[in-house]
Amino acid sequence: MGNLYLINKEYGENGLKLAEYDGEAVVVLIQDGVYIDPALYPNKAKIYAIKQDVQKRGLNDRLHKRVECIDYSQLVDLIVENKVINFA
Amino acid sequence: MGNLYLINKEYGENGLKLAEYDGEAVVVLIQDGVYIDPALYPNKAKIYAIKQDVQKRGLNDRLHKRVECIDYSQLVDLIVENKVINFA
Amino acid sequence: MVQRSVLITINRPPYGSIYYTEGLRAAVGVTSGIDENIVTVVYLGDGSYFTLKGVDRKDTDKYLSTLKKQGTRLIVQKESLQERGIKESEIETDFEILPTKEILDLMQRVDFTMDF
Amino acid sequence: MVQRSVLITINRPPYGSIYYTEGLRAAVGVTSGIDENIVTVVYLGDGSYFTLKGVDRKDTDKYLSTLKKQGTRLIVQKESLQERGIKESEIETDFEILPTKEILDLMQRVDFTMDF
Amino acid sequence: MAKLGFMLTLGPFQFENWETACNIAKAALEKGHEVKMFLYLDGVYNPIKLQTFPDLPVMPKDRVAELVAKGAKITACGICVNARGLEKGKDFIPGVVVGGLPDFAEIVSEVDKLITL
Amino acid sequence: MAKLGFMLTLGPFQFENWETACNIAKAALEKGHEVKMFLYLDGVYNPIKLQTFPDLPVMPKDRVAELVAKGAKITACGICVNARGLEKGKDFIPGVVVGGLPDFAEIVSEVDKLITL
Repeated sequence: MGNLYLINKEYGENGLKLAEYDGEAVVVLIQDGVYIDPALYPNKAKIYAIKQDVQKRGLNDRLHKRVECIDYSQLVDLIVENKVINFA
Repeated sequence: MGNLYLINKEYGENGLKLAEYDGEAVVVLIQDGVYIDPALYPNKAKIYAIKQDVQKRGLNDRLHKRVECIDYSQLVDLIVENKVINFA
Repeated sequence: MVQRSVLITINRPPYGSIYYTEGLRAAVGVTSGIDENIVTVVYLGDGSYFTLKGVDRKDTDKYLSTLKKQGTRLIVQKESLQERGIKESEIETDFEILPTKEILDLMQRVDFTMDF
Repeated sequence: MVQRSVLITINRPPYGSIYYTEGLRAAVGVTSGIDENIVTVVYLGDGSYFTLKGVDRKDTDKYLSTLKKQGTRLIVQKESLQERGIKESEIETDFEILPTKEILDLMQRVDFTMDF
Repeated sequence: MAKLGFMLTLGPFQFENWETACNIAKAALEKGHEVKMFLYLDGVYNPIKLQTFPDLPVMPKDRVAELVAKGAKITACGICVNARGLEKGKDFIPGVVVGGLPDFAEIVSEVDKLITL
Repeated sequence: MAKLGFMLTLGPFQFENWETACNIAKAALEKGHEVKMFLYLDGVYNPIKLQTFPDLPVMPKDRVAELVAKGAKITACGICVNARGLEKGKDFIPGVVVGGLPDFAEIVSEVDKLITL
């Protein structure tokens, strides 16, 4: 079981700074979290974003290569498989 | 009549960037705006902060020398004397 | 009662808060009085993300088309785009791109400002 | 039902939003069940401003004293203080100062996290 | 004496804007200025008359009532009121009127200063 | 199957958290997981049953009702309800119960995962 960081923009950076030290970090960008500067992504973490949140903001083509889009059903699977670290 | 920038933290920076070009800018920091990094203060502007907002946050001793504390009665006078540029 | 000019800034991005659309509803509302106040809408900071071509505008289209019919200027701050690495070609053509200095000039000329 | 350990982070500064105090009320509440869950409170980012000596704690004192009686650890992130130019001598003695790495260690050991 | 217009878009408790708006408006009224306030979006939650909290002697609705007593004209956006299920404001404190954005447009054309919070 | 606990601290419309919470909870219920949700602070505004807005066929309270229909247990913080003048939740949609933080403490000791929004 790794740690799943649920990241929105307002203070998501606080979570990403913890995730930087976390060898098992999985990050999910939600809401305005999808606007976060990729320079802040933790180096080793797997980064996901909620597809619906990316699409309605028109960011499909602007998304960083490291980010994989998932739907809510996939997010639920990640929640069940990991410990949720809340920053949203 | 100058411009009175009412600045809170969330996106007050947007207002301060305009004030940097504004020779007649007067800035009033309100609410969490009193936490704003002094490096962002416009160079030529007069900077005020709401005394009550500074005091309850325990920032009296940490306030930058350029900032003068005022109460709501003084803020009303500034509002009446200037055009209000809202960023709060 | 007199006709007033109002500059409305939109500072928050879509869709984390409702301001991206309710700011436009307010803009339409301000122009609806008997005196037909004049409005200019300016996107600053993270608000500039609203001007990207791909943004879903289902709930804002009606406000935008009313504003355009009235000749309302919709402006996005050049520096905000630059800071976010957004190219001018990525911006919907409805929006004028203006530098901070010219936005300040507009602000000097209006009666009031509002922020969303 | 079992006893659970919860790490609560407070990320927003006093007093722009109510989270600085309602986060503590929730912390007290979480420990109030029949199973007496265990809570740790960690101040991160702008939340760290709450730990300054001069902050008016009229509306949080009762929660803080309940938490202290229960042996709840109140922690502020060292790096958050440094980034804000806050010296350790400016921090109220109720709060432990810990680096990010040790906060992550605590996070690894708890069952749940909550953010305010 | 000046006429001050306010638009308040946040509700009671959660964020500090309601307090700042009440503090500025109160100071303005006490100096003899006129105050017209428009409650928009979550701002319409502020004047609900049944607010009660054991530890707080003064509730947000009491601060709004104080402004009304000092002569402020306060209007709430009807679309916002109904969207939030507040039944045309039937549970608002006396003196707060439910209207619409045209009322705000009128405030804009009447006042000398406009403050949005 | 897992038990998911939620705490929602923001109201309908103004901020996006209510939507994210409903979307995650709905997906979880459809996968057969259990959902227990605690409405705290402005979160208690979400289930007000009289919400109406001409252009929106589905209101926030309808999304909450959908979760109730799929088996979610939803509790609102009573102190928050009364502070906001919602009269012990008398205008809530059916299925939303008014309780207190001890109920949340119980959720914490029952669930497998905790999501705060």
